[in-house]
Amino acid sequence: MSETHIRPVPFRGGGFRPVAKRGVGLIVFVTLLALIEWGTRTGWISNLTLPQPSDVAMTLVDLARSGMLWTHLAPSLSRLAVGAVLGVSAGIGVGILIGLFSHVRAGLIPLVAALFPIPKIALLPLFVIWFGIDEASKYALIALGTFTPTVVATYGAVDNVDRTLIRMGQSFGLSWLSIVRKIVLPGALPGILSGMRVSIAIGIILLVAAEMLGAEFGIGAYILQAGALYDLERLFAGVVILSALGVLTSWVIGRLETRLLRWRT
Amino acid sequence: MSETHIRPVPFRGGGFRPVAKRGVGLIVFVTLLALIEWGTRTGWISNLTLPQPSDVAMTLVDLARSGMLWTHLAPSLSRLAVGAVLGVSAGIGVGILIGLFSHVRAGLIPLVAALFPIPKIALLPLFVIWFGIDEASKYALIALGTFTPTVVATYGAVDNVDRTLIRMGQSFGLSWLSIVRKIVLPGALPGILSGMRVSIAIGIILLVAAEMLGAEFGIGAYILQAGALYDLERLFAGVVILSALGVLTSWVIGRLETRLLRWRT
Amino acid sequence: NTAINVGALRFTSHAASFVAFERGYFAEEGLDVNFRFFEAAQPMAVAIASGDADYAVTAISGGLISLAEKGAAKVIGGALSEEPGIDGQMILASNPAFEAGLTAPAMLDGKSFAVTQPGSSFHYMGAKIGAAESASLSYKPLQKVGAIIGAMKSGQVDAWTIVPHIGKALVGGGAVQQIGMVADYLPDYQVTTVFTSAANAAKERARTEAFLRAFSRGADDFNAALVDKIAGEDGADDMVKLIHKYVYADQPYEKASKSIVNGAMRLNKNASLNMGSVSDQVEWFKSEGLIKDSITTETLVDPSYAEMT
Amino acid sequence: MELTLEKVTHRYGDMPVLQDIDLRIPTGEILCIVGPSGCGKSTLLRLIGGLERPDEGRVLQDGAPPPGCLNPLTYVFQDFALLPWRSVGGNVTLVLEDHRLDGDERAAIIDDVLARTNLSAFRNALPRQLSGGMKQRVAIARALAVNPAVMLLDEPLSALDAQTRELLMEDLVGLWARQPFTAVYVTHNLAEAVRLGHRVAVLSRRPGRLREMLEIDMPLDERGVGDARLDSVQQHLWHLMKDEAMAADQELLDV
Amino acid sequence: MELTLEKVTHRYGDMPVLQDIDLRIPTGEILCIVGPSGCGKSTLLRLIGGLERPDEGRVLQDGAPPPGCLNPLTYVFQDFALLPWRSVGGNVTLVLEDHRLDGDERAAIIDDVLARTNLSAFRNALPRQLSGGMKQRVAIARALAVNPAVMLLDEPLSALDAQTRELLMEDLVGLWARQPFTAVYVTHNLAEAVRLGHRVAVLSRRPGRLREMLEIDMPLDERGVGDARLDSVQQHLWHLMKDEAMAADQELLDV
Ligand SMILES: Nc1ncnc2c1ncn2[C@@H]1O[C@H](COP(=O)(O)OP(=O)(O)OP(=O)(O)O)[C@@H](O)[C@H]1O
Ligand SMILES: Nc1ncnc2c1ncn2[C@@H]1O[C@H](COP(=O)(O)OP(=O)(O)OP(=O)(O)O)[C@@H](O)[C@H]1O
Ligand SMILES: [Mg+2]
Ligand SMILES: [Mg+2]
Repeated sequence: MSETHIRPVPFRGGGFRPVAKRGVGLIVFVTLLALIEWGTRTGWISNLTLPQPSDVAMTLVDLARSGMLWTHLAPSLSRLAVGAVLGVSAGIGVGILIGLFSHVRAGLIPLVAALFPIPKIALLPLFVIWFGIDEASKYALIALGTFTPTVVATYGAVDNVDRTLIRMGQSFGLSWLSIVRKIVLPGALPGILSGMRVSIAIGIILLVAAEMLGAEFGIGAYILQAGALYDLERLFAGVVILSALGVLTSWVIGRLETRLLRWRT
Repeated sequence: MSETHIRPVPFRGGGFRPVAKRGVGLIVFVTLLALIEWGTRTGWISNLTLPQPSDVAMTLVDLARSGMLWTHLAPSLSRLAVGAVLGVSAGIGVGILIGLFSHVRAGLIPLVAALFPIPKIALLPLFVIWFGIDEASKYALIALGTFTPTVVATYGAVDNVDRTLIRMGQSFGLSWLSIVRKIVLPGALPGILSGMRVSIAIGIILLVAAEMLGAEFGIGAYILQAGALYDLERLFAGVVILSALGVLTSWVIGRLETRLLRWRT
Repeated sequence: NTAINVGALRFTSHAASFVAFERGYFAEEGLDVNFRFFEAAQPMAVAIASGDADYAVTAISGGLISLAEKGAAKVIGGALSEEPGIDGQMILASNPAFEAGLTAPAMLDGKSFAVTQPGSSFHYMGAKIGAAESASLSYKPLQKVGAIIGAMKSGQVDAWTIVPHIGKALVGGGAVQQIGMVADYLPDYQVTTVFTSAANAAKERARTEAFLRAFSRGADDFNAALVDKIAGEDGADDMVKLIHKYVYADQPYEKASKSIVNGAMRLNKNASLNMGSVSDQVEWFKSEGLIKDSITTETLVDPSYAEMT
Repeated sequence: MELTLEKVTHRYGDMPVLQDIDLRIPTGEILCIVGPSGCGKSTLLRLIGGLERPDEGRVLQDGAPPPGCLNPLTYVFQDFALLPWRSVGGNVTLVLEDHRLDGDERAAIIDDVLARTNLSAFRNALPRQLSGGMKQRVAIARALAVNPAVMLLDEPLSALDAQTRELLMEDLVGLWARQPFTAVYVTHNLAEAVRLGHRVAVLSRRPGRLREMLEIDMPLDERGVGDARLDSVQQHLWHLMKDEAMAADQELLDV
Repeated sequence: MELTLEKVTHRYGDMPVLQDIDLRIPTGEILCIVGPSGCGKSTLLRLIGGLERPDEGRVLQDGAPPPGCLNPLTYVFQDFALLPWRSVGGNVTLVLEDHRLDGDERAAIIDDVLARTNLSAFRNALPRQLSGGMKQRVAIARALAVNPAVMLLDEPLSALDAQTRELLMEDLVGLWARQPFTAVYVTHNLAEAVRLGHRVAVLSRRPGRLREMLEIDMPLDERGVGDARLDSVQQHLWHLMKDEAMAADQELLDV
């Protein structure tokens, strides 16, 4: 009788811990592309709506073969690099000042908050007057676009540095500069890096806006030109390049994080 | 002799806790405006570089008086509202699915990552074909722009929900739906709200891009027209309106946070 | 030799500069010309103001007038103009609108009309045609010619005006229908003008005159070869080949030459400027509230360089 | 209702965490489990409560849960696991919401458990307003609300300061004295184990095996600070474990 | 070097936290400070070490710090306060970097303090690889490296589990036995206080006042678990504090 009552304890745990499986992502991608390919080939998707993925791939191959890929990529990359380096480094500098000094904080936070929602394309005509139509205005636009999010991320990161570590530094009589260099900056690094992810994504997005201004070559100019001609293959080829660029820089920052932040759990 | 050795323990704490003082921000703002006003009046700043702040203010006043402010603001606000509601709610939905199900996560995260760095203005010509030149394409553009950051913020928030709370729910035999509704969603709310801050800022920025397409009225259209006419007063008036809109929505979300998240320390 | 920057769009209407450069007319005047190419007219006007370009050719737009009002730019001569009898800008209707009865400009009332931006030359033409037919139009700003073409093809806007080399290709492909000519409504329309910075106009007289002389020689060659067709087949071919270096360079010659020939419109002789058309345009901008009321043609034009007709 | 563990073995990846654990949890007694850091105590508790499945062996329940029992195996967690967005009352209600109870029943249960844990006055307070001790009292009230057959407590006092720990230990003894419950009580703290355990199971270092089982047959409410017999049991336990505790402490975690 | 507190009073905003504290910290002794939660113990320690300025009264130091002392008043924190991005060695070096020492001197100091805390083998480990007990040993090594005149310890063991706490208490006793140091040791744990304190100061609830000062004249290394005399002191302390501890626990925090 009692034997019939003996039974294993029911299991009720597990779940709520989704894991990303690499393969599935690829499969979804490939399926999606295959579907579009099939749709465009059969005409079920009109060629005004989407280009044939294989045509886009061909366009990319041609672009690479003819060397034009590099012709367009090189100026864009250098604009992105110079602009982002300027914007991010200024942003980190200002962010740290905001994080450390009450007066700077009080003066600049409202300014940055007001600057943040200004669409950079709206300022394009001004940028021509301020910086000319050459590279300077492109650098400036990308720098401005990356500056504000970097500032916000950086001062947030400085604010989040564990105050007990700072009190520890003071209690051992470390100088102000030592505390900033050895405690505040390394402690803010994770936040700064994750802010950089967003900033650089914004930088890539702004490439197109920047190259609205008198750029003959560049991925943004290529896309704009394709858009003007309603050449969907080239338009998508350009978009694929930008998207790849975004995924790539995000991956690079990921590598940087694992390298610089090995100390994190 | 020993008396001379008695002295107070030196103070070495304090600092590293900057506080924002409201007044200072205002002073910085006013000083900056005054400086520009003075510069433009004396001609030390050319009227090609910056407009006179007082003229911008006058333009704003005229705009408000003539009722044109509302004519431009109303369509922009409705575009922002409809687009953001669509994008944010779809983003929250997809983000929660990604946060809960392994397969959805595996399939969609790479897609979202690839979508993120695509500049939405590049897709404008497509949007015309897909959604026409009327309101639909504007809603779609803003929805797409707010969608990706919301997804990323939401699944991050779901991932960050304290797993011990979920295990607690399971250990008390709560149903799956109860756990999601009563533990996962409220736990993810802070992260979702702070993601919304960013999403809506992006939505505001995209207003200009959205109104590039066949919009007669709207703040973005107003700014674009002013840019085309190189009418700096109106350009800046529009920018001020967008910036104020950004600061305002951020404030509204802040209020929402203090209201909904009273339980936070 | 003095080095100057000349702003240009890769359009046939900018051919005078290309010809003057290729045939050495600029060099003969002692000018080292360096072309700066733009995607659109508006940034080119701003670039003149910022000093990134010295001379350029563009339509009279609200932006140009605003810059003139700020003392940054001056119109010094005329370039492209409409002339009855020569294929000029076309009035187009989208296929669905055409089928629904928009077969002539007289039927434009209540239709939508595509423009790049409010205050652009498209807007002016639409307004003038509308006024003549007493039709009320709704204007759809679409920023880019490419976007407008997309919208016309998919029938999302009803009507548009465009230069002949684009219009003829579209009509030829059956994508849109031609319903009239701009010249019928604006017979002496001064489409584009030569302009420079106010500083150049005031202080660099010798250089500016040299530029205009060379430019006019280029215009004469162009008119002779492609508009009046008095230079013979070979002359026309040479001219097309010359222009092809700059315009449609990424297309094969056969295809490009058709577009170039199609796009040939009269360039004003000796850069003379049709003041009547200019003041009509300025008045229209004022009436639309796009520019300040205090602006007059004197603000815009420096009449001391070219003949004002 | 009694629980029995038969040759329970568990691994995480390649790392064996528990090895051949045989254990009986008799009704109405508190079984304390002590062992060095990382020896698998929490894992064992998760296996007992069905939150994890053993790789080998079985966890069996014998007999039906008592009538009125809503959740036979109920946890109390080290870090309280209170929903911060619900009040004290709301946190207790949470575990009743998925059961079909009418409003009066529910209210009666809540009133009862809040009274038993001296929380009636704090019904509308949010967790953030409570001290650690009060939070853990809420968690205990919540566990009592489902009238469990076996309570599973995972270091319930180790997030509290020493004085609060002392107070809560007295509360637990009081609760047990009024109405004895069955419990498995995992702890690092030998003083707690000898104060609260009817039996104390000592686990070895990872992979955790059952090293010893001590019985302490002194009524809970007669135990107190400075009792010589308890002190000697505690010293015996410390003797057993000191070397392993040192070794566990010195281990590098390779995260 | 001796420290003296004269009528120290402190407030945060309108809330008085400490009231008229008079205290002498004699050389070579460990002074334990116990009191209920939130009574101002940590504040008092911050005032003593110069991290905060008293609103009223004075904290005085009498006499010069001993030769070779790099930082007379040195803290050990409850949560270790190790820089996670520096290795064990790097965390100790940190506090020497701002002082003019030549490389050999610095190396000698580091070798010495790591040896005294049994950390020599962990010199290159990062904090995240260490158990809590090892982390606190690193913090102690760091404090020893500056050869302090007075060590200020704020609940140094309360983030550790009971067994590790026991081990570290033995370590501290060993360190003191080899080379007596002056210390102010704040704790909640009465067992710790009677094991480590030459004198025990009892603070009242907030605003903290000095309620009692007990002297325990038994050598540190003779004290141990289950000693009857210590047990009675501990019970006396618990008796003194229990009501206040309960009241402190029941308080609503209005954050
Ligand atoms: N979900 C998991 N996945 C992988 N390893 C785990 C998991 N949970 C625990 N472990 C590992 O299993 C071992 C035992 O963990 P467990 O938490 O059961 O020990 P414990 O005795 O409760 O430790 P503590 O005294 O620190 O609470 C540890 O080495 C831990 O790192
Ligand atoms: N920087 C501060 N600003 C405002 N109030 C503070 C500050 N630091 C501490 N307090 C308050 O002062 C009181 C005493 O704090 P303190 O940390 O000194 O107490 P404690 O005895 O160390 O408490 P515990 O036992 O919890 O460590 C508490 O009510 C605390 O909330
Ligand atoms: Mg555990
Ligand atoms: Mg404290």
